[in-house]
Order: sequence, then C-alpha cells, then structure tokens
Amino acid sequence: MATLTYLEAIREAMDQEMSRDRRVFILGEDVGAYGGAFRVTAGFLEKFGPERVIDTPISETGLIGAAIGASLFGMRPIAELQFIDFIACGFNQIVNYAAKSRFRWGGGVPIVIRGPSGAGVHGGPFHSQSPESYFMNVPGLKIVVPATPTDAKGLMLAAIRDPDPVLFLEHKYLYRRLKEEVPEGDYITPIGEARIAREGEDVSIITYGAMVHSSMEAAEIVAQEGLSVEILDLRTLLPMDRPRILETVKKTGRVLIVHEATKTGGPGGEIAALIAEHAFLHLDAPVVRVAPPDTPVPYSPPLEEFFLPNAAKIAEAIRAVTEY
Amino acid sequence: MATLTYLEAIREAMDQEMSRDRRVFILGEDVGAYGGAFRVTAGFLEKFGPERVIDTPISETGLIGAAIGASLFGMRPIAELQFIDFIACGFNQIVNYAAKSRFRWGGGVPIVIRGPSGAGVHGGPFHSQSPESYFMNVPGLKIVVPATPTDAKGLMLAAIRDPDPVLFLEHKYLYRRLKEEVPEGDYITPIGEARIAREGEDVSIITYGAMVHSSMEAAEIVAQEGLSVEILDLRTLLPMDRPRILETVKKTGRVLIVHEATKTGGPGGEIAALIAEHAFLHLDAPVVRVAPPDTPVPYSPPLEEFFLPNAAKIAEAIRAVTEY
Amino acid sequence: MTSDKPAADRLSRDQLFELFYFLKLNRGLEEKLSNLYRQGKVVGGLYRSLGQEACSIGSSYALERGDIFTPLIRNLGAILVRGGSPHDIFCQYMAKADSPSRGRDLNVHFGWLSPEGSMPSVISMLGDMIPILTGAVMAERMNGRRTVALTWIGDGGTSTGAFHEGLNLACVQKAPLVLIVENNGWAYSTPTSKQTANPRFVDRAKAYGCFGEQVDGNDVLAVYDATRAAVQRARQGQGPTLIEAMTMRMKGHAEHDDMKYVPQEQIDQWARRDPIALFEKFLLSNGVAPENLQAIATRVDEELVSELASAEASPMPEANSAMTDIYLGSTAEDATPEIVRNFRNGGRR
Amino acid sequence: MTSDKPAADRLSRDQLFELFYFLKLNRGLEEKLSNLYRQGKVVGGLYRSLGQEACSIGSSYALERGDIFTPLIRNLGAILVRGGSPHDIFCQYMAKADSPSRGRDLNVHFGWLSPEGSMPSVISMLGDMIPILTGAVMAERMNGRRTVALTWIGDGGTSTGAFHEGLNLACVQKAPLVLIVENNGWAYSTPTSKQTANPRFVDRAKAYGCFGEQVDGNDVLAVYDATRAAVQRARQGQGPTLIEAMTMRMKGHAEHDDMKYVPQEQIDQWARRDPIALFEKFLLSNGVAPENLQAIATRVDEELVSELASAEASPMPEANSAMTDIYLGSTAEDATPEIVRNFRNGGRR
Ligand SMILES: Cc1ncc(C[n+]2csc(CCOP(=O)(O)OP(=O)(O)O)c2C)c(N)n1
Ligand SMILES: Cc1ncc(C[n+]2csc(CCOP(=O)(O)OP(=O)(O)O)c2C)c(N)n1
Ligand SMILES: [Mg+2]
Ligand SMILES: [Mg+2]
Repeated sequence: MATLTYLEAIREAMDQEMSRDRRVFILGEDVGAYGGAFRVTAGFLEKFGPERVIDTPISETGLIGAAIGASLFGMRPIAELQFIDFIACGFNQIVNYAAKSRFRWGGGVPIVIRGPSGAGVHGGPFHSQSPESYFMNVPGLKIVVPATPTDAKGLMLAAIRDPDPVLFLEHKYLYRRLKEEVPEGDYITPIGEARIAREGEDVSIITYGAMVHSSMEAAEIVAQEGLSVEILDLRTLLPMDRPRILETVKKTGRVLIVHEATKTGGPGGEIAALIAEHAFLHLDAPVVRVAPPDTPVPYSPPLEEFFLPNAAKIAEAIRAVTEY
Repeated sequence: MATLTYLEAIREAMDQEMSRDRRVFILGEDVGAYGGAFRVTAGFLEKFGPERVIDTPISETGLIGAAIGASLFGMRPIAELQFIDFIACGFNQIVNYAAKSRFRWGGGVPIVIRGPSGAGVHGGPFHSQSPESYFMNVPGLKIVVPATPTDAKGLMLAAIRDPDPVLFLEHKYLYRRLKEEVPEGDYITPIGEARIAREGEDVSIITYGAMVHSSMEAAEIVAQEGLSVEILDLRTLLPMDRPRILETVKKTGRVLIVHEATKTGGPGGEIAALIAEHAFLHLDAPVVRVAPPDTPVPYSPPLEEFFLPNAAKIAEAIRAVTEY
Repeated sequence: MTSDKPAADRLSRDQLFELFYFLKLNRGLEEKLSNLYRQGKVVGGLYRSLGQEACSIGSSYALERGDIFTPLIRNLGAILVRGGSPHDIFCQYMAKADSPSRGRDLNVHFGWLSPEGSMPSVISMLGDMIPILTGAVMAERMNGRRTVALTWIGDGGTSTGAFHEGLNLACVQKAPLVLIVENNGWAYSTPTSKQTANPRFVDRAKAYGCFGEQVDGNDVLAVYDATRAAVQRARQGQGPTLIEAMTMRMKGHAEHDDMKYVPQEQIDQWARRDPIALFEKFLLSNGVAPENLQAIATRVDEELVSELASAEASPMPEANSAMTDIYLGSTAEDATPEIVRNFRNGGRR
Repeated sequence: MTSDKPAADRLSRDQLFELFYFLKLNRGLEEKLSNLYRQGKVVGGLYRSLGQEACSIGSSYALERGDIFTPLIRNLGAILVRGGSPHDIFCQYMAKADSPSRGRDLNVHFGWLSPEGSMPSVISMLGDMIPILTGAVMAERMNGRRTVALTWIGDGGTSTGAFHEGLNLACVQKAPLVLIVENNGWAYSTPTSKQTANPRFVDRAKAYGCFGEQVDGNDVLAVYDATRAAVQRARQGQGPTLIEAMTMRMKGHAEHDDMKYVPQEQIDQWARRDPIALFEKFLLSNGVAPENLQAIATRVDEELVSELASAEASPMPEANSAMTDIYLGSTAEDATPEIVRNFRNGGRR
C-alpha cells in the first residue's frame, strides 16, 4: 500500500480507470496542460493525450452537457469543475437532463461531475461552498462525499463505474492535509454505504466530508471525560445509507448531525426526518444539528473560523446531548 | 370584497402595486402582448406600457440578472418564469448574486421571481416541478407558497414590498380552481408567518401550497371518524415560522408533514429537524412525511395520481399516527 | 456524390416521392392529433408544425445510417423520417402505456439508441440539446465513427445560454454537428425583433467560426441540399454548420393559442408559400402524374388510420408502473410512511 | 465635444498626467500587493493585471459622473479611477475589518451605490455582470437618467451563457452598456484557440447587432478613445458597444501560476509593448519633461506607502461580526443548538 494524500488518491483512481478503460475521459477548464487548478489531473495530458484530457471553454453548461451526450454513446466522462461553486452555472443540465434521463426514456447517464468543495481555506463566498443541499431532492442523482484518501480512491472508482450520474464532492481542505496508506489497484468503496469511523456507546455523530475529522477530534477530547462517541461517516448522501444510520441511532439513542453546509435546509434535515420516522422510540435526547449559521461563507479567517463547526463546538454539543 | 380566483388575486396584487408604485415593473417571456402563458399579466401591457411590461428573449439568466441589476438601482422588478421549472436555467443568478449580495457588500436585491409551480395538470417532468428544495439551503432568499387567493394577494403585495429577493411559487393547479372573497386594497400577508388553516386537537398537519387543500379534505374525512386535525399552512418556507410550527406540535403531539416535493431531501426534512430539536419531549408519535416517491413527476394521469399525495393517502396517515 | 449538384437532379424519382410521402405523413399525423385534441383525447397541449414541415423533413432526410438527431417539439416530421412510427407519437400524446416513454413523458419527449441511428430524447429546456449532441458526436469520433448529429433550435431558443455554450464548444471541437435555426419569426408571442437586435441568425455562424447558410425553409429541396452539404462537411471533419431556415409558424404556439398577436398580412403572405403545395407544384411541373401523388396521399391516410386505431387501443399505464429506472435496476421506494404500512398490517409500535 | 478628435489632442495636459498617474498607481498598488503576498499577508490568491493596466484605466477614464461600472479581477485600476482607494483594496486583500466588505468577501469583491457613480459588486461567476448591468441601466433609463454602464469580460469569459444572454438582452433593449472584451490570449492556461473557433471577438458585435471595435489594449489613449465614443453613443441611446482590447497577461493567472504554458516568444514580444512604457514614451516625445513624470511617480509611491500603512494598521474583523445583513436588518441566528445553550446555562430539560 502506498501512502497517498487525499488529492493523490483521487488522481490515482482516475489514472487507474483511464488506463484500464478507454471509455473514461476527462473534460473541464484547464485540466490539460495545467493539470487542473488544484493539479488533480497533473500529468494526464502527457499520459492520455488531448483527446481524453480535454480543456473546454469556460462553459459549465456546455461541458456538463457534452459529458452527458458522450455518456449516452458509450463513454464514461469525468467532468471537472474548477471550483464546485460553478456547478450553479451548469445546474440545469444536471437536474433536468442527467438525473431524469433514465427514468424518462431509458437513456442512462454514467457521468462523474467532480470538483473542489468546502471551506476552511479562506476562499470567500464563491470558492468555499458546500453545494450538496441543492441536489438532495433530485431523484436519479448520486452524491458522494469522501472523507479519507482511501474512500476518495474507492468512491472515485465506484463513481466512474456507476451506471448513473454521480456528483463527487472533493473537500479542498483535505486535498493535501490528509495522507494515509491507500489500497493499491482495484479498491472500491461501494456507493450508498456509510462507514463507522469510530465505535462508541454514548452518542452517535452522523457526519461526512471534512467534518468527520473535526468529529474525530471532538470524540478524542470527550473521551478524556469518559464519553464514548460513535461516528458514522456517511460517505454517500444520495442514496443515503438508512440502515446504518438507524443502527447507530438505536445503539446509542443520542444523535448529533454535523455538517459544513449551513444549518437551515442542509442535509441534516433529511437525516433528522429519517430518524424521526424510523427510530422514534429509541431516542433518549433531541437530535441535534451542529452546522454553520445561515450565512454565505465569509472570507476573513476569524469570520470563517467562527462560521465553521470545529472540534470544540462539537465536543460541547456532545456533552450537552449526553447530559440531557 | 371581490370574489377572485387564485390567479386573479395574483394579478390584482401586481396591478395594484404597479399602479401605486412606479418602481414596480414586470419582465419575462411573453408577459406583454400575450399576457403570460397563463395570462396572469393579461391587460398589463395596455395599462402600464411596454417600458414596464417587458417581453424578454428566452434567457432566464438574462432576465433574472436584469431584474437584479434594476433592483440595485431603485426599481422593484417582478421576473416571471413561464414555468417555474425553467428556474434551473437562471439558478446561478439567484443563489450566487441575489441571495448573497446584501451580506457581501450591502447591495439589497428587492426582486420577486415568480412562476407557475407544482403538478396535477399532466404537465410531465418539466412543467410540474416543485423547485423549493433547491433553495432551502440558500441564506438571503425568501420563499413563499400561497395556498389561497387571499394569501396569493397578501403575499404578492408583501413580496413586492420586501427589501430582499423573494421566490414566489404559484401553484398552477390552483390558478383557476380556487375562488374566494379576497380583501380589497392594501391587504398584506406578512412573509414568515404561518396560518392555522384548521383548528384541531389530535394531530397536526404541517403543509403548504396545494397540499393544504388535500389536507383539509382529509381532515373532513377523518372528522367523521371523530379525529380532530389541526392544519398549519406554512405560507412561507424561508424564513420558516418556527414558533407556530412548535406551537401546534406541542398542542397535539402528533405530526404529519405533507408536501408535493418528492420525499427525500424535500422541505419536510427541515421541519422534522426543527421539531426533533425543539419539541422532542412533546411528541407522542413519530413525525411522518407524506410526500411523493423519489421520481420525476410522471405525465400520464394514472401515474401522476399515484405519484401525488391526496386526501385518501393523507387520511390514512392521520389514522396511523393517531392510533400509534 | 458531389453536393453542389442540386437535389432536384440528384434525388431519384422514388426519393422525391418519399419526401412527398413524409411531408404528407407529417401533416396528416398532426391533423389527426388536432382531431384527438378537440375530442379531449390528447393529454396536455398540442404543438403543430403546420407550414414548417419542410424544415424537419428536408433536413432529416439528409442524414445517413447511424447518424444522431434530436427533434424539438416542431420536428415531429424528422422522427417519422428516421424510423419513428405515428403509432408511437399518437401514444405519446395520449399518454398511453404503449408509448415509448410508457406514459412517463409527453409528446416528442422520447428517444432511442441504436447502431441504425439514435434519437437522444429532448427535454423542454431550450438549447440544452446542443451541448449534449456535441458530446454525443465527440464520443462517436473518439470511437472512430464518423457519425453526424442534427438538431434544431427556434429563433427564440437562440437566446439561451445553452445555445451559446453548446455551439461555441462544438465549433472549438470541430464537432460534426448540424444545427438548423428554424426562424419562424415568433417565439410564442414574441417577435424576432424582441429576441435579437440582428434578426439574421446566420450571422452567428461567423462569430462562432463555423459554416453558415440561410435557406428557404419552405422549400424542402433547398433544406435538403443545405443539410446534405453540411452533413458531408461535418463527416469530413470540417466542423459544424448553422443553417438558418426561413419559415413561418402557421398555427399558434400550441392549439390553445389563437395567435391574435400575428398580423394577418404575415399569415396570408406565408399561406401562399405552403411547403407541401410548393413541392407538389414542383413535382407536377416536372412531369409527375397527379395519380402518383394521389396514391401517396391515400397511402398516408390509410396508414394513419390503422396506426391511430392501434394507438387508441392501447391502455393507460398501470398507476404504479413509473417507480422504476431511477437508478439502473432500481425501483423507487413506496413513499408510504412506515407507520402507515404497519397500521395497514394491523401492526402497532 | 466630438468623439472623432483623437484623445491626444482633446485631453488636456493635466488629463494626460492623470492617466499616467492612474497607470502608475495601478501598477504600484499591485507591486505592493505582490510584496504583501510574498510576506504572507495577502489572505488567499493575488491576481495581477500587469501589462493590462491600460484596458482598465483608459476605459474607466471615459466614464462620467453618475455612470456605473463593475470591474473584474484584473480591472483594479478602474476602481482607482472611479474613486476607490488603495487603502480599501489593501484591506480587501488582507481581509481586514476596515475593508469595504468588512472581511466578508475578497479582493475586488466589493462595491458602492452613489449618485456620483456606482460600482455594483462583481461575483466570481464570469459573465454574470453583463445582464446585471444591463438591468441597472434599464432602471436608470426608466428613471429618466442617461447613465452608462461599463464592464469587462475576458476572452475566456465570453464562452459563458451569461455573456450571451446578457449581451443579447442589452442589444435588444438598446441598453447604454459598454463591454470591453479584454483579449489577453489566455484564460488561465487555456489559449484562445481552445476558447473559440473565431478568435476575433469583435465579430460577435455584428452577430448581436451592436457596435464593435477592436483596439490596441496596451495603448491607453486608443482604449480611451474607443470607450469614450462608445459611451457617447450609449448615452445618445444608440445601444451597446463591444470593444475588443488586444493585450497580454504578463503574469500568471494568479501569483501561484508560473505560466509555464505560455511560449517565451509571446512574453518577450509583449514585453516590448508595456502600456506604461509606451505612454511614457508618447508623453516624452510630445514635449513632457521627465521631471513631471518623475514627480508623478514619486507622488504615487508616497501615497501608496501611507495607504498601506493605514491598511496594515487595521485590525482583523471580530469573529462574530459577519452574522448581519442576511435580510435587511436581520441577524443570522447563532447556530448553537438549543440544548447546547441550555447546557451552557446549566439548564436541563
Ligand atoms: C429555457 C427555456 N425557457 C422557456 C421555455 C418556454 N418555452 C417553450 S417554447 C417557447 C418559445 C420557443 O420559441 P422558438 O424557440 O422560436 O421556437 P418555436 O416555438 O417558434 O418553434 C418558450 C419560451 C423553454 N422551453 N425553455
Ligand atoms: C462561470 C465560471 N467558471 C469558471 C470560473 C473559474 N475561473 C476564474 S478566472 C478563469 C479564467 C478567466 O479567463 P479570462 O476570462 O480570459 O480572463 P483573464 O483571467 O484572462 O483576465 C476561470 C476559468 C469562473 N470564475 N466562472
Ligand atoms: Mg420561433
Ligand atoms: Mg484572458
């Protein structure tokens, strides 16, 4: 097993699939000569040539549309968005064509739409967004949110091979900050399966992406205080792993939902609703969401730090829920 | 008080405001000579002239952008979308400019974006959508969903006068099917205030839009069986009227959430999460969502009928929750 | 074959008859649909292409085996030319179980994928098919196939961002795409003068750096010639062509639209240029016997009668039959809440 | 004033000096920002307009009182011309409390609204400001004001749907909009050849039906002349102008970008055409004494030193100071869950 950063793991997965399967190609802005704004596709142009590593005009609707069209004709396109925030410019193609195509007429759309998501790098309101909530009510779409290099690789392989459109949200804060041993070769993280990131008895934290790591830190802090925290890393937001969510809820009876998307209307609502309907009798405390306030992501470091959940804020919520 | 249909009430409100306030104007596709695809602006061109009733090219990004720009310079634009489904084509202007502008630099964006929403008229996947979930996680935006002619008028007046961007979702199924006495003149329904549509003791239904009427029917059905149902018509989805939601929950201890948006990732999640956090100890039964399955809106009448919640389905859910 | 030779000389007598057949079939089909509409049998709206049939027939007739096309609402005729059946279209409009979309979507919102030639389904959002078909033929090219894609856009649809992003990308990619701008002067009630400050849509071709040509959209042979030349260029790797076809929408946007907003003179003037009448005149003046055309008309009528009969015989779809294919092999979960299901089964907590 | 008279003759000596001052101020400000960047004091990225300053200065200098403009990332110079201060820009880049956005947004992402002239804030999504400024001047026109709006778009930004929908709408509306297509040959690492099949962006003007002109973007007077003529036409109600300014980005997309992808010859060739050196040469050859220009350069340095000092003295924003202005007068709710708040207060259920 090689030690890879989160970013390298994504690169390795795409490299592997492109080497294995000639149907796979990449298109996006500056993905070729430059290797992408974050260098995720560095070296791809040299290795796979300009026909499979395509620099497009600045056209999110155009490039996502082209990916859809190519996927209908046997290809497995990966569309890179320079920053995930620009997905708003290609929104219509995703929700109205890609997601509905198979249902309407049988045309499957096996595309991966990927890009750097999330805050923590002082990118300001337009380079820090967590766009998952836009898509939680879009049947036909899958949304994956890897938290570790291993899952970044495993989910990328799964996403490329998936017969349906997958939104692959890479957390830019984790790109180079996370490093771990990653299984070589054909390693798949199945889409739709959450992962117990930490076993515990007293409280369950249901989370995903970068917040998995803040939650792990928080669990360490409260462990000193004798609290045992279980952490469920969702890994996939659509379709959600309901059984594993309910399992951990039933085990601990106390639940925190932690995400980086702002609180109102964020993915936490769906999770809370699932729990409310299916685990009502197992709850010993209110289900609590730890999430940013309802504002755009502010730019200045002190503002952004205040905005984002962190280990201390999560630890405090753990204490409150356990003492409830 | 004049008897107006839901559609006439919207028209009257816009007509009144345009007559009262020269800053108000309308732009959209075919809103002029044709009076809009649903004739909501019929007669406006003749009355207010082409400068204030503007037929635009087929450009949702263009016309919403123009509305934003005009609003920054003292106007109160109303942007009509021919069908709300096309909002996906102007999505970026709404979430990235209109909603964030005041926060980022102080530029308030008092626009109304309105259009025919919802299913029930066999419009198929692209003329039947309920787009509210796309916007539930967008701080800075307001979303109103009138269920009655009176609120259609009251909320339109409130939306036009609101200093911030308001998404006004008109339910096309109600346009001509609903008629009632509507207060004349300056009648305002405050944005952010839900309404008790029916008082009851045993179960609370939290709903909005056309589903308010299906819920009322259902309440009548189960009333025969001795069940007393309270119905809360949210009227505004953003910002949500948390106090009134919690009040009815605490009153009955049993909650149904009913909406026309598909179940997973729909607005019901946010409501369930609010209840979970703030009314945990008052619940006597699981919070239940009655909503369509996770598919696009199908076209053929039997399919669409199966897809949509109706009085019978809601009544059955009421019985289940009360007997729990 | 050289493309400078005009269609009239190049096309065989049988091919000319075939064009006539499709023109009549297109119009006859729509007339039957109008009857169904009046009988309340059409579910939803009906959108006619009366007067524009040549834009659909002449262009799609220039495609070859394996080529790709996506019709918009007024290109129903192209579906017929490319192998779609009136039965399927009747079923779509009546929301029947036997419709290609099984009642899930309406009118021309269906499609197929086949080595014979594919029709990726259109969606309502105008302009979106341009980038999608660009990607389709990019994929074909990557696979060593010289497939060409054809689609249409209205004068109104040219104003969309998707039109711009798609055509620009197609031009940069030298994609084998043929785009027909069907300029019928109106977008619903909006005249071209409110759609663009330069009504010559063919001028867009130069801006994007592709071939451009303006043709009489009511002359089926002119449309065929222009499209055929464009298809050949595309297949040879010379990139996209934008063809502006001048025509007129002789009915309202949809059946409910009385198009009061259209000046009567404009209608009268175009009425004299009906594409089918013009082509019939051409054929007769070129020595075709009236009996031949009559025979074709009769054949069209007979076919439509039987196709409609079988379509009317189709049942409506089963209420719960639209729960599949959300993901490959998946079925959407019954939305009934768990406690309601337990309640049904007499179960309690 | 007539617009055919070239700027060189029309502009007073003081105005020419003012142009020189702004060019120097623009470049000097960015050089100071580069130092701050190297010192790690810039929060986030730094985007230079080195070599393109004339496109911002010459154009914005042609605006008049009350006019509207929105700069993109490389039009920082226009902010200075229109009354923005180096202090504000330093503060923006250092994310300080005293920045116009109070640390909420970055670099040129701020704005103001004033009868003197307004700068609606830009957002990152390229192209979006074109429809927005179109609406802005439509509003001004409705209110009887002859306000003109100016904005810029890069060669890359022309590929966006927003560019198309916005410019087309502006042309249909004959909106008083001046759009400068700043063609610097590159969009990040993407050459114009991969952005469009027709690199002559001025050809877009004809397609949309507006005025078009191509100018040397490194000649501040040529940019001024073209913009001034366009502003006059716009104010007279003749509608939009698209000005293609030919220039070159002499630094990477941002400071982190070494632009290895740019051929050295291209850089060398443009290095000989530095807009400030060219203008200095012009002034000297027109009898301006070197001392005058030296004096301006010194004044620029002194100003920047003091503006930077005050900016550095600004504190960072209070952590909780970005909770307001979600809606007018509203403050976002503290996201702390209720039970955590109770817990803090020692409260239980
Ligand atoms: C993006 C988008 N916005 C709005 C509509 C609603 N709409 C459907 S058809 C139509 C008019 C189309 O006019 P044109 O493109 O000229 O085609 P024609 O009807 O003349 O064939 C409009 C506005 C749409 N389908 N797509
Ligand atoms: C809609 C959109 N997509 C992607 C980006 C990311 N992006 C920022 S600048 C840039 C390149 C811009 O090139 P150009 O328009 O030529 O301007 P220049 O940098 O040359 O001044 C890109 C792709 C963006 N800002 N907006
Ligand atoms: Mg038209
Ligand atoms: Mg550029």
